[in-house]
Amino acid sequence: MEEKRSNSAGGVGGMALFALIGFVGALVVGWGIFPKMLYSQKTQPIRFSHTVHSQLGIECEQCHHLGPDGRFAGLPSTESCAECHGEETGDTSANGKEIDKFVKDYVKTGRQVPWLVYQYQPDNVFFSHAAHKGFECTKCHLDVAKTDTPPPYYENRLSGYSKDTMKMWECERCHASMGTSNACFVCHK
Amino acid sequence: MGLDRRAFLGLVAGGTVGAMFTPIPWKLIDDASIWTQNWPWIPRVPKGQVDYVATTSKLCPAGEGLKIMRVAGNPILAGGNASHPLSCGGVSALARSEVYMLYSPARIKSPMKRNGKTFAPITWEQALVEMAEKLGAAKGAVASISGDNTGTINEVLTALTAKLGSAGSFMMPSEATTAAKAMKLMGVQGQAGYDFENADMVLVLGADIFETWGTSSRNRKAFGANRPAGAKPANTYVYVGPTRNNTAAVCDQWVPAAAADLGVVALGIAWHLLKAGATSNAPGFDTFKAVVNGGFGPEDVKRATGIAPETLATIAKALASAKAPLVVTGSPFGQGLGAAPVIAGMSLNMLLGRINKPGGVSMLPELPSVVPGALTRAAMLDGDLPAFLKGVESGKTPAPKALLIYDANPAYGLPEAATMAKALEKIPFKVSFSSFMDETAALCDLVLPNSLPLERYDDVATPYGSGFCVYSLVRPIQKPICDTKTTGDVLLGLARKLSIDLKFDNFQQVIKEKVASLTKVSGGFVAKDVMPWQVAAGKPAPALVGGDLWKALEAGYAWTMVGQAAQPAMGFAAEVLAKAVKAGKPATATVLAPYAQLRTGTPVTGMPCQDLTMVPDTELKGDTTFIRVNSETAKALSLKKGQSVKLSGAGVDCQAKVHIFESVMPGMVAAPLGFGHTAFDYYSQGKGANYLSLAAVAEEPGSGLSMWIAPEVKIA
Amino acid sequence: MSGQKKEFPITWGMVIDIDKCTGCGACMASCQTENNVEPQREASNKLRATSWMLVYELTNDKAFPNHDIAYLPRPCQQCGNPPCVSVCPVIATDKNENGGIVSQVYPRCIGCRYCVAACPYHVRYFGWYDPIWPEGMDKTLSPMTSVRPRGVVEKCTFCHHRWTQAKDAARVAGKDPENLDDGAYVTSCVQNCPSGALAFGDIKNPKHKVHELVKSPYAFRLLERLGTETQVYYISRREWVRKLGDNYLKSE
Amino acid sequence: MSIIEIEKTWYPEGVERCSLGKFMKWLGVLGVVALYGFFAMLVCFAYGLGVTGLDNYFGFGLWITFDLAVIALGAGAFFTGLLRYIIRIDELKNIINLTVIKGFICYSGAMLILSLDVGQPIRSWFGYWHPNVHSMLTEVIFCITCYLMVLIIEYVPLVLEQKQINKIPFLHNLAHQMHVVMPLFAGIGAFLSTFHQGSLGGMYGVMFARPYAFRDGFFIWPWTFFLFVLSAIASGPCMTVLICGFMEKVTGRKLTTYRVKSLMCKIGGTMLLIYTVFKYLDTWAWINDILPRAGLTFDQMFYGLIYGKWLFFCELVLCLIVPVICLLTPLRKKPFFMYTGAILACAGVVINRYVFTVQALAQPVLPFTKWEMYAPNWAEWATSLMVIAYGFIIMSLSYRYLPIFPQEVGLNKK
Repeated sequence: MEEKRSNSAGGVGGMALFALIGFVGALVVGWGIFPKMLYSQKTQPIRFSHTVHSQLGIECEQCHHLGPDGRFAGLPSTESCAECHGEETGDTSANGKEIDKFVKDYVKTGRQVPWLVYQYQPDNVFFSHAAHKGFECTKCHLDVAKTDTPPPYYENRLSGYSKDTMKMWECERCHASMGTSNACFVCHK
Repeated sequence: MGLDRRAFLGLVAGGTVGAMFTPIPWKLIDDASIWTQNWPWIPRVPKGQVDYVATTSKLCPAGEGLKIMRVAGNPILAGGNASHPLSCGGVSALARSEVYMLYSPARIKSPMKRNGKTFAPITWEQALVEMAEKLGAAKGAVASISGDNTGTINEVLTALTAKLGSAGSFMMPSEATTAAKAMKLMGVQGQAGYDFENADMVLVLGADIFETWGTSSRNRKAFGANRPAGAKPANTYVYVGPTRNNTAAVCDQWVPAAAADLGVVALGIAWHLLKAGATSNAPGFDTFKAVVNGGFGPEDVKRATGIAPETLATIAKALASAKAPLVVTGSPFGQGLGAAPVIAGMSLNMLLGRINKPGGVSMLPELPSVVPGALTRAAMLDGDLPAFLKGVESGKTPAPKALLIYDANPAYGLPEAATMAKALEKIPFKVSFSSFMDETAALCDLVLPNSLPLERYDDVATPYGSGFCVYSLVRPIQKPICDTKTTGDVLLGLARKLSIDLKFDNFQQVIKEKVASLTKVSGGFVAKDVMPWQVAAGKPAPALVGGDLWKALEAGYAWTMVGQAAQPAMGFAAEVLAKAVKAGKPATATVLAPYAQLRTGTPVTGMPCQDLTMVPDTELKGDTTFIRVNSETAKALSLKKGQSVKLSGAGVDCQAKVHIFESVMPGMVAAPLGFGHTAFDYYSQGKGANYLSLAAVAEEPGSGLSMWIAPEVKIA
Repeated sequence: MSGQKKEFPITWGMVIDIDKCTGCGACMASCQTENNVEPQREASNKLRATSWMLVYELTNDKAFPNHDIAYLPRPCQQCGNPPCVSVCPVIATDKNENGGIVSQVYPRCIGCRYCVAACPYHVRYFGWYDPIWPEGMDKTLSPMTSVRPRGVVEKCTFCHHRWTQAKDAARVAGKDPENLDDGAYVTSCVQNCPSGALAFGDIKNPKHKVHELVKSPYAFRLLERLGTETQVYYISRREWVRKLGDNYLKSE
Repeated sequence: MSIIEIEKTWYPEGVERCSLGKFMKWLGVLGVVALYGFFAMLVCFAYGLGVTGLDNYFGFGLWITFDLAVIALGAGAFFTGLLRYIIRIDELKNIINLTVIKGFICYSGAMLILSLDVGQPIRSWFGYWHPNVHSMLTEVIFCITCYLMVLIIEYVPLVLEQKQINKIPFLHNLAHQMHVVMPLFAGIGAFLSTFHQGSLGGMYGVMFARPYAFRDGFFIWPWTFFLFVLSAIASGPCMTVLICGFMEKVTGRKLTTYRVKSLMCKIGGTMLLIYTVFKYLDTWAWINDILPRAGLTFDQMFYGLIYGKWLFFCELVLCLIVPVICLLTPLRKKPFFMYTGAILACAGVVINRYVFTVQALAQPVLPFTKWEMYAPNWAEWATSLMVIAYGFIIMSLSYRYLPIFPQEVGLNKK
């Protein structure tokens, strides 16, 4: 009986100490490690250099433009890339190798490049580029124009979406500030 | 020991509390719920540039022009093409299926050769060699069946058959077969074309013009166009037939009459017209008059059909007083009608002076054929497939050594299924070009899958019922998904192997040539701003700029031509009527009144995957189909609602459940067609029964044509 | 309690001429594929089958030969005062956008089916199982609408995606996306109906055909006396058909 | 000390309990049922609700009926709590514990079923994060979850009073403190519970396009809101008595005095009387106002056998008038009448919840649609049974090890 009480007394102190340790530990894990663990990192199938192309004076709109019906054409097809990169160059420079890889794997096989699009919205979201023409692309998109190597693509291991996919509250905030409707079907389909 | 336990508890407690102040629980809860909208096993929708291309529906007999929506080059949706005269923006449930049927589970993935009970895949080369050898051996006794009423492919098929020594080139029986026979007997050439657009009073004898008869989508558009919603209709439609089917449902009047009595009704109306002084200088008028007055007075008709004299009198008056009356005759289920009723119906048009008039009937000329040695459509339609196969079965006709089956499913789509199957068994070597594993393909020795319409070049030339000559293009808008080939190419390749010269190397050339030939036809034009019926009504036809025709067709416009071929005078063929149309006693036995609907597909397509949803549970419930009788008949046969019954006829039994439906004539048993497939996929297989198999084939006196318009059935 | 009608400058409405409907089912076929509804193997259990657009067979309940039938296509009625919206606990369905189309947001829906219970028109369908397409057929899915996982409620949206497309087209053409021409935006069923029995447009816009049609003496709406204020109108010159649009006491 | 001996030391002070073996058998049986239900539950989660008998006509079925019934009968907890702690009817302390446990069982069970019933359980928290304040169901989600916590808080001290646990000073004090603040929770509980009992009724009353269920009301609350509250607090106490009586039958020991039970029944009966009055008024208004307005007649609300009028009369006569008489007249002194009354009262509420859930949906509002049938299938039955089994298990354990019945010792003195 005696011993038990003393035990409990000391125990309570120890308990508090360990509790503190647990508390701090949790914070470290939660803020430090967890966010990294949540996303898997992927690299683009082809190391496409936007800088090289923009230095050649190619306008963004040449590859990324609106269709006649106002729908965004999105990414250029293998065919349109092949207009310039139709044949293997045999060039041994890093870029040259990458080009040949593209030609070999996609132009020759006629496949489309499975680009990882940082901003793709879920299927259930409708986004009209025509309606947002007034804005700078970089207001929502990563500014890849100045990248020689495309930035890594982070995929949420749980939800499967890109880390850069704009969250609904962000869309809503901007719509609200612009006085645009936030009705469900303005964006959802 | 106690200490440790508590320490641990502390650690856990602290950790838990701490975690609450980190993103872990909250982010996880959020992402988990986001995961539920992105489940990996739920298909993603395709991304890519959207565009629209035009083609024509080949699966649907109505031949609608289509606008196909594509994403990144892949077809997604088939919609109506507003600028196509046979669509005017509308599509049937069947035409809508053109896209997704590309991936139908019933598709045949590659050429196959029978070995024993099953099939083994083979290469196209092997297939050609095999076929060349077998057909070479079968020379002189090669027959062919085509289910395609409108394609130039028939020219290649029949030419090849002829060169191999034809034992007959047949077309699957349809409205066109009957009509062709009737026209032949009336001494005219060409295909009867009905100008609904300009008619203001239409008497429909049997024909399900808004569902299965002819250019049904265009018919409906023409019907609707003159009926502004909620306002007084600018046209009148009267339907005569055994049930209030989809057509009768929207007609201004339904006159119940047995399918067997359509001729009687027509002549009954003729009696009134003649009495009112209608006359004609066409050959055989006097005999006709004699026949009509001889046995088709109001009382005779009443006795035979139960139709009150005043009913027909009113209709006759309405026809006579209408500006542009039109009489159209056909089978309530799209086949099996004799020639006589069509003649009888047509004679009404003659009495009313409706031949080659706006809103009337014109005998549309055939488009020039391009393959040397090919049969004309008229010649093909003249063949009588059921009679032929019955002959083969009974041994009266020698069985052909080889049979080529294109776009046809005779093992399912013909009456007296049992007999026909036996006949097919007697033919040693059978080749099917079907795209789907249908009942016939399952019987064949070689199956050489045809690419689907969206994967091949093909064409649609003046479908039966069209009021004008029309030609539209079917073109490949996607690479074949399976290892299939355009049958046209296969046949031409085969011809080369057998060193038979058919003038063409591939089917696309044939089509190109066909199109080129159209530019030489005078009066032809591309329907863009001016539609053919407007021309029929007197608007000048625009000139055809030859060079652009192919482009125009590719863009989804149709080549059309109005007016009829130069004709010898059309005769009444009264002697045929005298023999075939009898105002006798009404049938005492129970008569089957089948009805067909495009949503259940054709014998060739089977049940389109999406269409089961469209079938009401009064037609199919679980795996049982329903027959429809009215309460009077039900009482007479002591049938209860929902009761399971067995129907017997032509030596075949079919299961069914009973649905009480008052809009069926007494003594009639309405039964849906298009069910009871034994082949195809899980969307078609084992769903209900094939009531067409209950129909026994009889020979029509006077015309000798096979008919099965009003089969008797036993119900137990 | 039954709330008030929600008014919007644009009111998309459908007018269905029952006297022209042959009941062929082309509208249903158009809807299914347009909106990525799976092809259902066993669709004869109508209590489980999903068909945003559904054709009902109406009868005057008389015996032969006085019997008559009519076909009534039934999309979502897009009620001006929707019974389904106020009951949703998570705002997965709402009527808050110009045009008055009742929205249904699948990623928000928790699948409680309260809206299914509240809707007297049975336009709401629940995902009882995950949707399955035959192998390869998912390549023909439309990008305009999303695929629903099991466990959420779905319904006709008047092909809302076609409206957004029409607005985009207008923007590019420099036209006013809020004032579309008649026919610039029509639903899939309306576009493909072979009989032209269906009409669609802005009921409030005098330049649109439906604006006049809804005033027809033969026009009626389903269950008007419940105060749902639907945006789908039916037209029939047959009185018995119009009578079937609502419940009436013997005395009425 | 053998396990048998140790186990004995866990019993409440001075009571007898059946042998451990016997108890284990009892638990075993219940366990089997529960496991079967659990299996059904997993099937539902794995394949979706297609495995149930529900369909697009009957989005609500056995599960919702079960939930509503269970929650109504569980209402004894908050109401008795209210009377005991706020109104201070001291005598009720002898049965309050039982009502708390019953409440806990009913609500946790209902929650379990609800998580099954929603198509996307992982999203259920949306009810909090994206609430639609106009939806009665939102109110239900709020109140039920909150009230479940209250019930837990009320249940915990009972657990802590277990002989062995109570030896730990910290927990002993904790239990004591909690008892002190119990009136507060009783108050909160009463508030929450009243509200969601009401909003459950409101759920149906607001369906203005479903004439069978629709009701006018006061401010935003349809009459069903108040009727559901009344019927719940009427049947709740009766249910408690039934459970108590049942336990006495099973254990063969007296657990409370007849006086207490009788008092509970009197309370229930009184509430039932009030409910009856309003229910009749409501029904009258429904038949003579709501239905005619919708162009429908009373007869059109019934069909065939399962949807026949007999149910209606069962609910409104057999299960209202009769129990009121049994429970509010001297008849109550006779156990037979008291229990019959209690049973009928509870049955009436169950019928009421059933017709509002199923018949309201079966009744065809569109003139060209017809009555449809609904039959729950194995998956729904199994899961519902699981919850019942779960309830029995909790109750058995609590009875065996917790001092629920203050009077037990005294009443069972040899």
